Amino acid sequence: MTLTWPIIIAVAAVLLAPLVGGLLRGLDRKLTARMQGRLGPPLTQPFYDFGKLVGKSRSVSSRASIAWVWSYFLLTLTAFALFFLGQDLLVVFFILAFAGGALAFGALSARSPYARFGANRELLQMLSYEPILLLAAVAIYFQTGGFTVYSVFEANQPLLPFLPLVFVAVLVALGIKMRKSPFDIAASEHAHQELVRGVYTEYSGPHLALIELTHWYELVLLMAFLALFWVQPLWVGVLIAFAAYFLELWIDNIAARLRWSWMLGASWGVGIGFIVANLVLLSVLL
Amino acid sequence: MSGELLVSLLVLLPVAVAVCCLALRNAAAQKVLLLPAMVLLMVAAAALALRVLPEGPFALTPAAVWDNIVAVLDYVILAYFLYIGVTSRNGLVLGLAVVLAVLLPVVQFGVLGGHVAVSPVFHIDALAIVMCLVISVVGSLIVLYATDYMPAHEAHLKLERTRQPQFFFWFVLFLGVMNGLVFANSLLWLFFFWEVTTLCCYHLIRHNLTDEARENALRALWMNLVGSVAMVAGIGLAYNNAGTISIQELVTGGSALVLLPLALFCLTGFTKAAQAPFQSWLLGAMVAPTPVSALLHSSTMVKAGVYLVLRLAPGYADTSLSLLVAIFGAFVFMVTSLLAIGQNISKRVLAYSTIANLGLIVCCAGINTDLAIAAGIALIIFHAVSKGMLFMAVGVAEQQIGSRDIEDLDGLAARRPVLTIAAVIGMLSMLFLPFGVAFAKWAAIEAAGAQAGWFIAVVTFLAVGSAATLVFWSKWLGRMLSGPVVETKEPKPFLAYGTILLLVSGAVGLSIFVTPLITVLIQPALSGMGYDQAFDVAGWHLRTTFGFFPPWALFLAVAAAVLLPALAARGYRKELDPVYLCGVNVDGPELWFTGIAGEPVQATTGGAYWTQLFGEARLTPLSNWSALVLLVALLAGVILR
Amino acid sequence: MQQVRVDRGADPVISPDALLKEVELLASEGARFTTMICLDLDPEFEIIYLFQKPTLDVVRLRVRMAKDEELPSISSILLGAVLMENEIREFFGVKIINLAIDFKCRMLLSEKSLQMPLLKVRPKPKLTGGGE
Amino acid sequence: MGFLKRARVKSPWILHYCTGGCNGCDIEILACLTPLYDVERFGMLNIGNPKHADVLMITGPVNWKNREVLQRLYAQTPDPKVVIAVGACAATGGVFHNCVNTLGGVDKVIPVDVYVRGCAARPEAIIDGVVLALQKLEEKRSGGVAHAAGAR
Amino acid sequence: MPLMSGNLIKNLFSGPATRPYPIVKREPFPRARARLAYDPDKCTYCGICANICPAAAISVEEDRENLHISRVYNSFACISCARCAELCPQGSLRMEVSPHGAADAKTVAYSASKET
Amino acid sequence: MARVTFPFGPQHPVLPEAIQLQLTCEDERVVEVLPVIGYMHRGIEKAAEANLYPNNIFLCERICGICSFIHALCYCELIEGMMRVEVPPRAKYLRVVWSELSRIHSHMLWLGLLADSFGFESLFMQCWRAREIILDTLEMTTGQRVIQSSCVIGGVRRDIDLDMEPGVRRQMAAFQKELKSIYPVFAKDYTVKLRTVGKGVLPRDQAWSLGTVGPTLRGSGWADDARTLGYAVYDDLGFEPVVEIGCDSYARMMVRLREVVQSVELVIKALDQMPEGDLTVTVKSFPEGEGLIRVEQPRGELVEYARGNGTAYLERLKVRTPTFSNIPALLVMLPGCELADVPVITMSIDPCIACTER
Ligand code: SF4
Ligand code: SF4
Ligand code: SF4
Ligand code: SF4
Ligand code: SF4
Ligand code: SF4
Ligand code: SF4
Ligand code: SF4
Repeated sequence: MTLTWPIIIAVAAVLLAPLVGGLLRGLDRKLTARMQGRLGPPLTQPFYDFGKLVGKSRSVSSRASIAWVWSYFLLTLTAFALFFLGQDLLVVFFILAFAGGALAFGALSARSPYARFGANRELLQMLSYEPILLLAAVAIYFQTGGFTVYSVFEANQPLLPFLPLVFVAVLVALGIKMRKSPFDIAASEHAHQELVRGVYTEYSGPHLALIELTHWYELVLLMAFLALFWVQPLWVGVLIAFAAYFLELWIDNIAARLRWSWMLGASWGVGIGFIVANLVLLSVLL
Repeated sequence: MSGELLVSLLVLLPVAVAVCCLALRNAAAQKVLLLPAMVLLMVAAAALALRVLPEGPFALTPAAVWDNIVAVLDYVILAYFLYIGVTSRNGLVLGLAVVLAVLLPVVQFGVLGGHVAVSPVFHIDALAIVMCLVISVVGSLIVLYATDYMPAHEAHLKLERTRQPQFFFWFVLFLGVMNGLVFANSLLWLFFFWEVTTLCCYHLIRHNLTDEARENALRALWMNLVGSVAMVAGIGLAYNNAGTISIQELVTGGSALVLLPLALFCLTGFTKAAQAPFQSWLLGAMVAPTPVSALLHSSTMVKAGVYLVLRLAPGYADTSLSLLVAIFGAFVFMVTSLLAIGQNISKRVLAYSTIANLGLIVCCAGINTDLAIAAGIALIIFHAVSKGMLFMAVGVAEQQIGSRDIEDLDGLAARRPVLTIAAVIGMLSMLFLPFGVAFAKWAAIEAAGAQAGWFIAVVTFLAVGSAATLVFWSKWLGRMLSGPVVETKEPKPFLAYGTILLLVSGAVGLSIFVTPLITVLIQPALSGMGYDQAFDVAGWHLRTTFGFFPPWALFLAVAAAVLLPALAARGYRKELDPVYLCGVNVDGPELWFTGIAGEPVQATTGGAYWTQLFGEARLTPLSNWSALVLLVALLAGVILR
Repeated sequence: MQQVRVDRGADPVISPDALLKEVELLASEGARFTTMICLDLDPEFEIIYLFQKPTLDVVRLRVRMAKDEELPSISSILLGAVLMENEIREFFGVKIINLAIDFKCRMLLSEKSLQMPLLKVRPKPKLTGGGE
Repeated sequence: MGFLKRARVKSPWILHYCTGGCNGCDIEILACLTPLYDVERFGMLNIGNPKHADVLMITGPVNWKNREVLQRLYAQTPDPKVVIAVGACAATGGVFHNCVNTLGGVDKVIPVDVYVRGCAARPEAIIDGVVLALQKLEEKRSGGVAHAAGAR
Repeated sequence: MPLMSGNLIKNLFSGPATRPYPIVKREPFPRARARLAYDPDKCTYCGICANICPAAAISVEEDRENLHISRVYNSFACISCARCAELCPQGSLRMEVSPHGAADAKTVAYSASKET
Repeated sequence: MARVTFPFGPQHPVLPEAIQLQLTCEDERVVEVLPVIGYMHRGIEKAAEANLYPNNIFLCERICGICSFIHALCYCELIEGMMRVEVPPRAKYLRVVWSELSRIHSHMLWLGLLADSFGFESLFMQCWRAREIILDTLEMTTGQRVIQSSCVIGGVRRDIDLDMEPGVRRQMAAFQKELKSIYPVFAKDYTVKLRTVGKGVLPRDQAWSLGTVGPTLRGSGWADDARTLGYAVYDDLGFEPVVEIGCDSYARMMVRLREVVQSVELVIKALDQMPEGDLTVTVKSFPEGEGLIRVEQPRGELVEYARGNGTAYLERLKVRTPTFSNIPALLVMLPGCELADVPVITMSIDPCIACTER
């Protein structure tokens, strides 16, 4: 592969992702409100929130925290760019794990009980979804013979018909990453929870804006990963990703937030169990 | 210099220095002796590498009389073990020593018929060079570190009579023996060195002579004796089945008949590498002074175990044994990583992490493809550097803070900035891409994923284990980074800090230059073992048949992502705001709040260990039994085939 | 229809010393603590204890005591009483001893509040802090 | 900076704190979040953390124990911020005007920008209060002079 | 788990229940007690309302020097209990259905008798 | 074991009111709980001695804005009982109607907050949306949404006349329809049950001896409800307490859920049976002597004691609110639970701090 096109795509993705991510979050809030019988905020609300946060004065309770929050952003950006450069999926997920670690480090650095509780739960979340993502990459290798994003495009069949259970498992990971019920244990989007937004407790103003921006990137990255399950043609994958997104919102609204132990059990049982079952079936049947 | 000289230097210099140490009672004199000696050892290792790497394996066979000397020494050591068993009234040690005392003559005289000429006795290929470099460089640095550490340690214990001579005797001896071990091609010689490492380890663990130390040393001894028994049995079987006790011949012979001995040797390797269910000896070894832990965990002892498994890998490639070894290794990796989550003693976390990484190396050997073996070798190198350094850092912290509890390391950055930064880099290098250990993990997962069938289990274990690694490192790492500013001066003993910083830069440097490292060291080692090249190193990237890893680009990105914010944050000079405490902060001191009866209460933020899930009480029996079942399956699978 | 007016004469009046024995007796009959009411009948305190029988009936018990007398806490027998005892100590300055949880008169009031606000007759103008 | 300024009025995050009222106003504030009033259409979120808040919605007459808590929450809220006192008792003490342990209003402790009348304040009145508060917020600049916290 | 789904579907299709308050104002209930209206012309400054107000929102003071009685009503303290409206002998007080708007400063309504 | 000690409140998003729990956790397991209260204390009992006794109705209503009507009712019945005033029957029926409407609105509010405490936001919204129907009914009949100010000594101030009655019935029917869509989610949803069943267990005998009241007590199997004492006209309405035997948060939730259903029926029944007649009797005298009354609030039994001396001012007014009796149960239920369950268990007693601290 020549590098010209991937670089153009990656640059475009990096530039467009905030827009797409922000609109997705806006859609999330709008749809959630509608499901709850409310009018909801305008679609552009996330951008207003972002702009407002940028303009606020900051309150810093630990220097290390602000360093790590920037690292969180930049590392996510790295993973994001790598993905859109068509690179190795495992590398992308490892770097993404580094980013998640940075977020946890930032919260742990703050010495606030709430932030630290949040960070510990964030780590538990990572314990839940990391294996799923790694195994999903392996599953993609099973089907395409390569670990790179590029190889998915080179394969001549869509993945979803062969990896349906893997897709379900990835939905679990997506639910955790999107911080949606029943898995929003570390820092729920709804502020009414016992940890006062956990990892984000000690951040304010521009730093919070940065975290929000990173979430947008993360969201777009995960949606793009979901779209990989059907890239022949690509628009089917995009539709599937949107369907999955809607499904997450739906589940968020029909379920209570569960405890971490349940989350771990569910993601390992459903997530890992499904992937393994799918791989076993695949190697038995083909 | 001639190869012979270099080899003898690498083995005998430490022995000689060790004997000198026993004679020198003065700490300063020891330092004066050890510094040049260790530098010499490093130079010798480098010189040997420069000779072997371009020219190919180097063979050496000492005069036949040495075979006899070694045989006699075997019995001397055995007699000593018996003596220990009797005096300590430890049934297990005694029993195993007796078994060994019966088995060894039977094998040596009955099966082997007295004397078997092995040619060559020493076979020094690139893999041996990798090991030798690790032992000589990392090991030597730890020795230098120990020269700073031990006087402080003894001062802390208020010893009247210094026990440093004994300490350094066993300590330095270890390096020579390890070098011998990795050079040996004759299984009998290997066995001899193997026994000496057990002996060194026993003495180092019991160095402090507390009841606990004695007890744990005995545990280490009997567990390693299990391995010795298996090894002797394996030697007998190997000769019986294949007619040779040369490792090279066994491995390249490819005869199905040697599988059982190979399985026994793997078992031996597992005991030495403290794989479950034998992990308790390594955990118990924590009672020894920190340099011992650093040495055991990084470059010697446990590495001998995985070295053996890796060395034999070509011999059992594409067999069910290989698969079972992979599953076993992956399982140990997962379960010990999970166990580490529940630990609050820093050294125990490090120990579990060591066992996990060794499990990963074992697993790599079991996966047994080019990429996997390459990953295994890379892991040996990177793990030795990072883990040795982490132990050293924790040791210094323990001496200066007076605690090895992770809780007490909370906010270490404010008190010991240099040490903290070193430790944090060390941890990051254990944990995240683009650093070497994670790179090896990446390669291992891709290699395992590329195999079908039962390797799905391996991949699953690896994936869960790798997530668990993330958790236990992160929750420790994150807590050290900020704390209440305390105006204390950080004492920085020169050799201790110097060696730590050297290793830190080593960990980072090797990771950055992983491409040359692969070309120079790992590729020759692979071809020496009969594998193909795992990586296409054209350009600045590492390309496998199915994956892609751009180390330099990643380093640039990650360095920018971590260092720039850190520098910027250092510049933030505004006053810090109090943390969120529900509006009841007490003004002034950090983390106090108004509690019951209007009195100030200090908020504490202890770490999370989730012991009801990951505690030893819950997981250890589970893991031991499962590992035992796997081991039985491993042997049974080979026997019943 | 529930009886609202209270006939004072019908209630047993005891001294603080006899309290614990009476309460133990009631507790052994299965009664539980409902509430207590303190009255500042200068120069005395009258404290009305209300207990509930396993039926809906309420049992009343009155303790009369001098203002500087000590009153034993019944929280060791019926833990439910502990908050109310703290409150009475805080609001009236009744010397209740052996509390299961001691809020040290800072349960409801802050150090700047008017102390012992429900006292009708204050011992001396010893008003600490603000208050309206 | 037009967008930033506009964003400020479009995204008020609220910290709601009860300083000792009767809950009447508190449940009405909560009712504002629910489908029938849904203040999220103005971008309002009820965020439980002063460090994230722009608008402090305070109810209750402020009792002595809560006074310092309120001051601290005010200090922990980053600028620019506005304070809305919701309900009669938050404005003047209301029905608790003669209660010994109350201070008689939020403005005795921290500066108040907007008063919402009523006991309990109706959701409509609370929404009016927010709208007025947003106008005041627009006038304030980021990092503007922090008001010296309260009298007494 | 899917028990909530029925409600969500209903909500999605029936549209939001939100009352678009500041834009469209709902007709208040005729009994609503939202605001106290005062007619100074009917008032005799008898002071009953001041005496019985539970929130002390009204005060009536006699200014002997200037020979007039002033009545001060603090709408910020009023709890809309309507007790004064019930008891005012002149019917000069009455509860209105629409609430006060928000205010950024506390002002009181002042009225005074012409003479006493 | 590493411990985390931290304040949970007074300002905390899951707590609508200011109370502080000083929590100590190991990992996420709560090992110690100390309640730190006083953030809502105003000194109402003292002010009640300084107010004219009829004005205390308005003060008592604002002991707590949620069951404000029942507070007023309790105070009025207490004073009426002390002065031996016989209230007209229609007023008694109206008092029941408003009491039960208050109970419905309080329980719906609580169910919503409970849903919120375990992160079920859409359910919270659904409950509060349904609750608005009740608030509308209250505003329509009394003129105010949450603080009705409709009870006075000697009767009530407002009427549900013939014009209004069909409207109320329509509202109740609409509410019943909403309730039907919410009820099964609470009662049967898998995730709701995961978060409530077995959480905060309060065994039957402990529930009694700790002095708990209301749904907290009834969720542990005691048929103890002050409405069976028959104040107002509960004895004519054939009231039976709702009891659950699960002893956990789920049981307490079910008690309240079923009480909502029951209360709707009570309202309709009261409307059916309501006699014609006056709303108030004139009261001239001043309270004298001692009075003690117990009424059932949404959260349990409210005990009020008053002592009058024949003047317009009371000598003492003592209010023992239900939460005051339920807090000790919290100290028993919380230790040993998970941090994530703290909000659920705390909510399960329906803490009412404003009235606890007065
Ligand atoms: S705690 Fe203090 S104020 Fe209370 S009784 Fe004891 S000494 Fe008196
Ligand atoms: S203003 Fe009235 S309703 Fe609001 S909190 Fe104060 S007393 Fe309660
Ligand atoms: S001012 Fe009016 S109410 Fe007051 S005493 Fe005179 S006549 Fe009576
Ligand atoms: S409505 Fe009530 S509070 Fe308002 S002025 Fe009249 S009596 Fe006072
Ligand atoms: S009671 Fe009526 S007439 Fe008398 S002062 Fe008040 S408003 Fe005027
Ligand atoms: S006479 Fe009646 S209405 Fe008038 S002030 Fe006294 S209690 Fe109030
Ligand atoms: S418990 Fe008390 S404060 Fe709470 S609603 Fe009932 S009466 Fe009101
Ligand atoms: S229990 Fe809470 S919500 Fe209910 S009245 Fe009391 S303070 Fe208000």
